[in-house]
This record gives sequence, structure tokens and C-alpha cells, in this order.
Amino acid sequence: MSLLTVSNVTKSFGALRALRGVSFDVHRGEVLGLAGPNGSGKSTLFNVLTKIPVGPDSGRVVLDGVDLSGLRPHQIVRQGLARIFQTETDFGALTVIQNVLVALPRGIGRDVRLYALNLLEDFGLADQADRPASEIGVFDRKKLMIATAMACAPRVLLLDEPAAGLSKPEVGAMAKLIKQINRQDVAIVVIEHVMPLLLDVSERLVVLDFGEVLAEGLPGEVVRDPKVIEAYLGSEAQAHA
Amino acid sequence: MDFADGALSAFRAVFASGLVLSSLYVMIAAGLALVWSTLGIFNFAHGAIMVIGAYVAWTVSIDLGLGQVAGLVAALAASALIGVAVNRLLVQPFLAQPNIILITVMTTLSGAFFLENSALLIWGPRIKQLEKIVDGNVFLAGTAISGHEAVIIVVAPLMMLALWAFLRFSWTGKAIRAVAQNREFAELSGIRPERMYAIAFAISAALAGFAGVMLGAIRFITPTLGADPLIKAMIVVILGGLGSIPGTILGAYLVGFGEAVSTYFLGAYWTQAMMFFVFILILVIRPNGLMGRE
Amino acid sequence: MTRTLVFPALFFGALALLPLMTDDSYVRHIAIIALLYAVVVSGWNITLGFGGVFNFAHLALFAIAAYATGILTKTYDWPSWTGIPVGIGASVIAALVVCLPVLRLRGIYVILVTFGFGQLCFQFVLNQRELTGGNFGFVRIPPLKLFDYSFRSDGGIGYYYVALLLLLITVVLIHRFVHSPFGWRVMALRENEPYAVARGIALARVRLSTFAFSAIFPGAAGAVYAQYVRSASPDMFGFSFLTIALSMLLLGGVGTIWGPIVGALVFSVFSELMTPLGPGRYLVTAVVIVAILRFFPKGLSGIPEAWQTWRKRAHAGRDVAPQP
Amino acid sequence: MFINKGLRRSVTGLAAVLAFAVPVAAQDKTVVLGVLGAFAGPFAADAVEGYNGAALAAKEINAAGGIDGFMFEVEKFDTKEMTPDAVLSAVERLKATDNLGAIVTPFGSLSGFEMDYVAEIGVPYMVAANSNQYRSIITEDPEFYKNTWSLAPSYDAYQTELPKVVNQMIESGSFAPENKTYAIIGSDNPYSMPIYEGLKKAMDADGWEMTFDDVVPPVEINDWRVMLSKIRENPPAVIINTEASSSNAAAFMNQFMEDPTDSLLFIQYAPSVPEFVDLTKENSTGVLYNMLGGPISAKVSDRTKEIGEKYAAEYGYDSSIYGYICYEMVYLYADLLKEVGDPSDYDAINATLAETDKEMVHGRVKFDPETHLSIQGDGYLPIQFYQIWEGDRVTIYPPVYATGDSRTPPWMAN
Repeated sequence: MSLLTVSNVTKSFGALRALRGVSFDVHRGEVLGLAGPNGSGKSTLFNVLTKIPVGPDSGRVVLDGVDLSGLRPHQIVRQGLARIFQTETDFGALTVIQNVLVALPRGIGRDVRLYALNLLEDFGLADQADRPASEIGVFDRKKLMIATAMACAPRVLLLDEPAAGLSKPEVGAMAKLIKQINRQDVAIVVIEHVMPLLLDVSERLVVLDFGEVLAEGLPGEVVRDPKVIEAYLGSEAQAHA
Repeated sequence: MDFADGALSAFRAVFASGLVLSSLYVMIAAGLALVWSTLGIFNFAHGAIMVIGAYVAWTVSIDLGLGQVAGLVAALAASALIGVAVNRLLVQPFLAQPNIILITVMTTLSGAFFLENSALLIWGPRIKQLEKIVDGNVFLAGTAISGHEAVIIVVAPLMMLALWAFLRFSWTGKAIRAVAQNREFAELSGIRPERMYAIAFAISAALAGFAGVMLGAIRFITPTLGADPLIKAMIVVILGGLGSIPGTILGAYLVGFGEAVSTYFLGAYWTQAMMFFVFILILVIRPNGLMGRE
Repeated sequence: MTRTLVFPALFFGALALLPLMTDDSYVRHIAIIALLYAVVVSGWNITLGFGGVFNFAHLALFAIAAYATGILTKTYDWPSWTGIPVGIGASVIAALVVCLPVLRLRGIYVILVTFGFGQLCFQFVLNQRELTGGNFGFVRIPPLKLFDYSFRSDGGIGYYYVALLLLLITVVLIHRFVHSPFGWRVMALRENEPYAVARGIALARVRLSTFAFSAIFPGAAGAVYAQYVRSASPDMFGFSFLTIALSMLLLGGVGTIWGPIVGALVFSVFSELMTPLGPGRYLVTAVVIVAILRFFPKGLSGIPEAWQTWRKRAHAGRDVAPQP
Repeated sequence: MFINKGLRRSVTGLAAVLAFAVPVAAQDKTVVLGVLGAFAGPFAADAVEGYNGAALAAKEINAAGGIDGFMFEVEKFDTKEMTPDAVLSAVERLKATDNLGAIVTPFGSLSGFEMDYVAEIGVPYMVAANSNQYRSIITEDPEFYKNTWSLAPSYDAYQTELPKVVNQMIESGSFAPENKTYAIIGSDNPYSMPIYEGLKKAMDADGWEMTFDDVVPPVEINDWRVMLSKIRENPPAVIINTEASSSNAAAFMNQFMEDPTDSLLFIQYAPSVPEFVDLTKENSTGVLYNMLGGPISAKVSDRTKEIGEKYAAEYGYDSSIYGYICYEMVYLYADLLKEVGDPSDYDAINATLAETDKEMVHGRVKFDPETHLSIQGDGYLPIQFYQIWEGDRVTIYPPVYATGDSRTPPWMAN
């Protein structure tokens, strides 16, 4: 059953058409991989879905039966669509636990601190709860960003390159983490250039190229699709030119 | 008949008045716009530099009696020098800071206070005045204006044109724009950013000094002479929009003619408040100005 | 927990005892004004320091509160104790109005629009001469009176304690703010706006609340100021007033609870001592501001931190020295 | 010199603040005369000239051996940005000053609110401007403000005398209007507005018809042309501008002269500022203005001539009104001290001050007990009308002080 329905979403920046009628579904409880060469519009897609900074030019985004077009960015988050950014982002002046606390919705229960500590425990950050976020390590900051997204109680989580800049063991830990989150009935859309991770966690794969859906299906099949190979090779060729 | 005649003469007066005011604003805003549009820095000391220019011209041309040309040259040199100092002391040391915008507002405001009160200490509180460049009156659309103002009307747009051509066609102008757009890339191309900043500030300040000399002949020179023009220039530059010399010209003529028209229809009484209201309105509706890019 | 209370207790205790040590009215006057400035600047610190919004309308709020208090208690005969609530009300309403355009703007434009708001208020005060006294100012505002006690009696000692009480309340409120989810949201927006919004923080609502909260302090201080000096003047909308307050904030340190307070107190005394320099004191002030920005970006409140780093380094040096 | 002394004071002041105010040892036989005013900013010239005039008088008196051995020391008390708290700080500094004898100043603030606080000190307080503001506060309780006295008169005559002078010009033949119409411009500040309102009433009562009426805000006016074009649409016989800023008024004068109408031009007060003539040059020949509380022309008053020359010799430029008046204040205080003998006996000095009846640079000064202003009118402080002629200021009214006859302005000659 479809939890998030993206239909015919377009976005242009001046003459550049970054997204040209993108449509796909995210099913309840699945991990959907989002692949495509650089500049194919993956991050732009996350931006317009969450309206940070602005929504799509046209097209519809429906989350669990609710049309997101009339909602403001923070309301979309509260509706259950949370994201992480490509680079480690945090509120550096706040402590680790405060980073989580500001993201918690109202009515989470009486002891919010305990709730937040439990959440941090899941990410192995509980022992650093009272340190300023700017002082913890890179991997921890990445995990903190995901933890704060989880604090928003999302039903769909958008992960933009969670493994970027991580060491090999850390990539493995990240894959575990993603699966662990997925087990809590949170659907995940993940953009990733680290292919082993993407293939490891994804149940389905969507490939974007020039702002359009190029292919969609099981990961093993999609990566063997000649169109996809050509798209990647083309961008490689361009990069080397 | 009587009405038509009156309306016509009123229209002419509004036109003449608007043209004089606009040209003054073009001249005052030119330097401010240069630094704002190329380097993204709002120099609150611009008005004070204008004042110093006027005083220096007064000292040289009237107090020492060396004549108008010497006065103008001295004023341009002194204000350019102050511009370089403003850049060196109040802008350069802070460029690396993340909240550079707020910091330069603070430092240039401090610079303005420093210059204004230095002027008070050096030249005293009594008002002074410069000689007009040309004597006599000129009729513009049937309304008399002084010859000096006629010179301003002609010189101001030429000044902007020259500024625009300089930024557009000269190597230095291009280099300044390159630094503004991408400092690292400019540096790779062999441009020295500090130098470009210094040149931009020197030109901007010299323009302020020139405006001060022109204004000093039709207004009293006091240490606070620059405050009101600075605010007007601010409105002009904002109206024109970031990164746009033609926008600044448009802004100046809009403000000048707007002021003249508003004085005629609303009366002088409400015109000042009106200008701030419109200023805020435009900022909210089009934060990047009328001609500004996204 | 108790240790953190030592400094505030000493600070307020010493200030509470000050009138017992001297009854010199000059010292008292400077102290009252310094305390009121500390309240105003602490309030400014909420939008500028904790919120990261370049709000240049803050001193206009102070002036608006002073005028509102003066006009209602003098022209409309409201009892003088309504001064503080009136001042707070006027200031908060004005803050919400100025915040609306700010919601759409960034950077320098925020400075310009908030500064323009102050100028607009200034023009209004000049234009509405019948109501405001025009450019000569509004005079003979009734002094604060509670029951039968006029705060003007006993050398104005009452005003001193009112100002001190205001500052105490200010410290308590800001302390609670800094340690509340609301305060964290405000700081989160300052740290990274898109990220904050992506974590469900309602930008408009939080920002409006920030402005309203920060306006309480100039509102209360403006009212007490008007009732103490018994006058409001359009100069309160001017550049120099703004610059003084900003110098205090920068001197003390932006974004800390005690920085603005220390800054206000130190700067008040400093500026009073410089009076004999005449216009030269503006030269000194200007140099001091630039020097602080250059060499102590965190202001006076950054000095303990710098001291600790220095001491650590010194200690490390000593530990290292005896080794072969 | 002054700064050093000031610094020394401020260092002892700092010590006082830190040690919670230990009284500084009193110096014998020195009387401090304080000048209260803003020594930077737009009103700096007024304050500086008041100080200069007072300092000059004190220097002379000291050189002559002082008054019964008392030597005068004139000190600045800077009201800085003129915000109310800054003004009060200056008053508090006055209060903390040893051997304070009197305050001699053009004005302490624009609104006069400082009077309440100065009254609490009780020190004699002489001012020379803003009569309306000081009067409105003093009349509420003249006894409470027994220390505040204004060497400036009431400004009421500004509202009434103009029609008389115009009529006198018509009689003498220097002005031959085609009709009895006038245009008037007000300036929206508490000083000019009552004058503007009053003049309208006085002109109407005298049978003049108004053809133009506008009020400008109290800001810099760069361009009067739109307003002038409206006036020119229907040229009046008399144009009245009550703009108080000399800079704005000079711009008006110059722009009027670009295309003058056949009208008599009267500008309230502003042309009296010395630089007005420098700025307008030959353009100002023929303009009328008036002044209350200003010095009698040096051509008919030896006193004005003497002070004016001394001032120019000392400072290198001509004094404006406040240099003269503050000079006179110091001599008035010297008289009081001679009579009372004890500078610390404020009550006695105030009482003597209240009884003042003295011929000064601007006429005979005697105070109105109700308003504490100098009495205005025949035999007391005159309202003087001047006409500028080739840079000269010719007094044309009242006849007793006149230095010349009114003439037809050059732009009206044909």
C-alpha cells in the first residue's frame, strides 16, 4: 500500500528544468533507494518534497492521504515527513539532548527528557547527551541528525547521502542503523553514492536522470538495466572530459 | 484657462524640483551603490566622508584661499584616503567573520561617529559654505534653478555612466566585480582581492567627497550634514537593488521625483513619513529592489 | 546548583546595598539609568543575541513605551502604576508589527527595515505634535506613585529599587528562557534556519514570540524611564541612542545572560567618565567598539573563557617544563 | 587646558563613584558657573557660543580681581545626545559640583523639563531661549521655580507685530501692495507653530487675505520649488515663512530669488544667524526678519559694539545671540554676588535675581514674576525688525533703535 505518493512533480530554476514530472510511490515500511548521476535532481527532489526552501512548481505530493501542497514546511514535518541533509547539520550551540528536544512534537508524554535520552540511547549518543553538539565527532553528528529526524516521529524518512564521508566500518554501522529504524515501521527513502550500502538496504530502487525517472524496480535488476548503465557512464564520461 | 495654466506651471515646478533632487540623490548614492553592489557592504560612514570632503574643500578653497579647483582636488584626495582607511580598518579585518554584515554595519557606524565628531573638533560647530561653481540661474522647463544645480543635473548621470562603464569595460572594474562574485576564483586568476576592495572603497569615497563639495555650495556645511543624505541614499540604493548600477539610477530618480510629486499633492508635511513607509513596503514586497536579481 | 547562585546573589546583594553605602544623588542617577539600560539591552539580546535577528527597532520600542506611558498617564490621567503594563503592552504590539515584515527578510534587509521602522515612528512623533510634543519632547510625565508614596521622594531611591527589581526579574526570565524548549527553538533557528524548520520548528510563530518576549523588557524599562526622568524626547529614536545600546551589548557579549548586563553597567560608568572629553568621547567610543569587535568578538563575557584557555596553556607549559 | 581640568575632575569623580562619593576638598573663593548644553550634535553651536560668551566675561572679571576675591570658573556640563537621561546626568553633575554659583546657559533642553530637577538644587538658573516651554512650566508654580529666570522675553510679540511693521512700510512708501494678500508657511515644531498660528490670526484681523498655507516638517528641506510654484500661481503681496532652521530658510531665500514674485518676503528669526548672509549673499538683500531678545544693533548700542568686538577678537568670528546673552549673564551674576556676598546662599541670590532691573545688550531686563521671563515691550526688551541690505542688517523697527529706513526690496523695484 502506498504511504507517500509523488505524482508528476516539476521544478525549474530559471531555464534549468531540474525535475520534469517525477512520479513514484513509497510503500509502507519499505526502504526505497534513490540513485542517479550527479545533478540528476535527487537532492532537489528532497527539497521540494519538504518545501525547504520551496515546494514544487506543479505536481502533487500525498502523504498517507493528506495532500501536502497546502502545508508549510514545519507542518509537513509534523505530518510525518522528515529528512536529513547531505552534510552534517546541527544546532552547534545547543547540547546533544537539546538538539533532540527541540524536534519533539508536543504531547509526547510527561518526561520528555527521558524520552529523548532513550532515543539517543538507540543511536549510541546517550553518554554525550549534555555536550555541546559542536564538540562531538563527525559520525556522531551524522547520527544525531538522524536521531533528531526520528524525534519528529516520521512515517517517511528521507536520507540524503547518510554514508558520505564515513569510514568503511562506519558505513556498515550506518546500514545497520537504517535497517533498525526501518523495523520501527518507518518507510525510508535513501539517496546514496556508496553503492554497497544502497544495494544492501534498499528493497526497491528508483533511478533519476535529467530530472526524470529513468528506471524503477528491484535493485538487482535496475543496476543491470542498460539505460541506467549508460546514464552513469555518460556522466562519468562528462566528468572525465 | 487659469486652472490649466496653474497646472502646467505646477507640473513644470514638480519636474524641475524632481530633477534637481534626483540628481543630488544620484550623486550621493553613486559611491554607496558601488561598494554595496560590488562588495555587498553597506558603508554607513559614507555620509560622514561626504562631510569631510566638503570641509576639506572649504579649508583649501576658502580658508586658505587657493581656489575652487585646488579645493576639489584636495577634497577628492582626502576622501579617497579616508575610503582606503575605512576599508583597511573597518572592513578588511572582519571579512573572514561569518556575520560580516552586522559587523560592518557596526564598524562603519562607528566610523561615521568618529569622522563626524572629528569634523566637529577640527572645524567647530559653526556652519560653513563653499562657493558655487557657476553663478546665475538657468531656466529649466520654465522654472528657474541655480546654475550650480544645473551642473549637478548634468554631471550626476554622467558620473553614473562613467561608473557603469568603468565596472563594465575596464580591467580593474571587471576585477572588482570578479572579487565580489567569487573571491577564490578571482584570486586564482591573479587578482588581489584586498587591492580591489581598496580601489572600490577609494573610488566610492572620492565620489562621496565630490558629492560633498557639490552639496556644500547649496547647503550649509555642518558635521551632521551627511546624516540626511545618507538615509536618502540608503533608500535609493535599496530601491535600485543589489548588484545594479542602472537600478541605483532608477532608484534615485524615483525617490527624487516621488518626493517632488508627494510634496505637491500631500504637502511637505507627510512626504518624509511617506518615504519611509514606501521604503518599508518595497523592502517587504521586493527585498531585492525594483531592478535587483534574485 | 547552589554554586551557580553565588554570583547572582552577590551581584544583586551588592546592588541592593548600594544605597546604604552612598546617598549621593549623582551616583544614584547613573545607577538607575545603568540598570534600566541593562534591562533594555538584555531584552535586545533576545532577538539579536539568542535569536540572531538583526533587529534595529529595539530602541524604538523603548521610546514607544516611554511615549505611551507619558501620554496615557499625563494626557489621559491613567493612574501612574499603569505605566509599566502600558509600556509593555505598547512595546509588545509594536514589536509584533515590526516582526511581520522581518519574517520575509534576511541579513542587511532586516537591519534596514527595522531601522526604517524606527525612523517612521520618529516621523510620526514629530508630526503628531499635539499628542507627542513634537521635536521638543513630551514633558512633565507624572512620577510613579504607589498608594501615597511618591517615588520622587527620598532622593528617588524608590526608582532605584524598581529598576533593580526589573533587572532581577529580567535575569530570572532570561535564565528560564535560555533553559526552556522555547529558548532552544529560538537558538536553533539562529544556528541553522532550514534545519530548524526541517525539524518541525514553526519559524513565524517562534519568531513572533521571540519579538514579543524581547519587547517586554524595553517596554517596562521605557515606562520606568519616562516616569523617572518625567520626559520623553524624539532623540530616543536617534542613531546615537541606538549606538550606545549596541555598544553595551557588544562590550558585554552577545548571546549570554550576564554579558549585556555587565556591558550596560560598565559602559554607563565609562561613558559618564568620558563626559569631559566633549565630542572627543565619541571618538574614543568608536575606537573602543571597533577594537572590541576586532579583538574580543565575545565581549567582556568572553574574557573568563579566554583567561581559562590561557591558564590551561600556562599550566600545560609548567607541566611540560620539568621534563628532560 | 579645559580637557585636562575636566579629566582631573573625572578622575576624582571616578574615585567618588568607586568609593561611593567622598566629598572632594573644597577650593576657596572659586565660584563655578555651569553652562548646560549639548556640545556635540545639531545644537552644538548654541552651547559652544554660550560657553564662549560666559568664559569671556569670567576672564575679564577675574582679570579685574574678581568679585570680593571670588574668582569665576566657567565649566561645560554636557547634555550629550540631549536624551532626557543625559540631560539629567548633566544636572546631577552640576549638583555634585563644589562651589557651584549659578547656571548660565542658552537652554538646558528643548522642552525645559530639567527645570524641575534644577529647582531641587536651588542654584540660580539663567536661560536665554525656548520661552514658551519655560513659561508653560513656570506658570504652573512660579514659587517652586524661584531659581529659574529667562533673559529671553515672551515670544508672543512674534505673533502680533508683523502687520504693524508692514503697515508702517506702506505708510512710509517703501511697500505698495496691489492687494492685501499673503502666503504663509509654518514649520512643525513647538517654537514655530504658535508663531505661525498667531501670525495667521494677526494678519486676518488686520484685513489680509490668505492665498497659500502649508506646514513643513521639522527636517531638512532641500527643495522649496514645488511650494514656491504653488505660491507663484497666485502671487501674494506678502510671503511669510516661519521656518526656524537657518539652513532651510537660506535654501528658501535662494530658491525664491530664482524667480521672485512681486511680494514682500518675511522670514521668521532664521536670517539673524550670521551665516545666513554668507549663504544667500546678494540674494538676501531686501528680506525682512525679526528677533526677540537679540542684541540691539551695534550701530546704536555701545554695549553690543563692545561685546561683539571683544568676542570676535577672542574667538576669531562673530558671536551669535547666545554669546552676547551668556556674557551678560555672567556680569548679572557678578552684580548679584557683590550684593549678597555669599555664593552659596542660593535663596538670597535668587531673591535678588528676581528683582533685576538692568540695561543689557538686548535692552532693559526686568522679570515678570508670573512667567519668570524678561518683560517684553516698550521700555523693556524690544522686538526688533531688520532688513538685510547688501549683507548689512538694518534695524527698521522699533524707531528708537532703528539704524535705517525700510526700503523696497530690489526684486520689487520695478
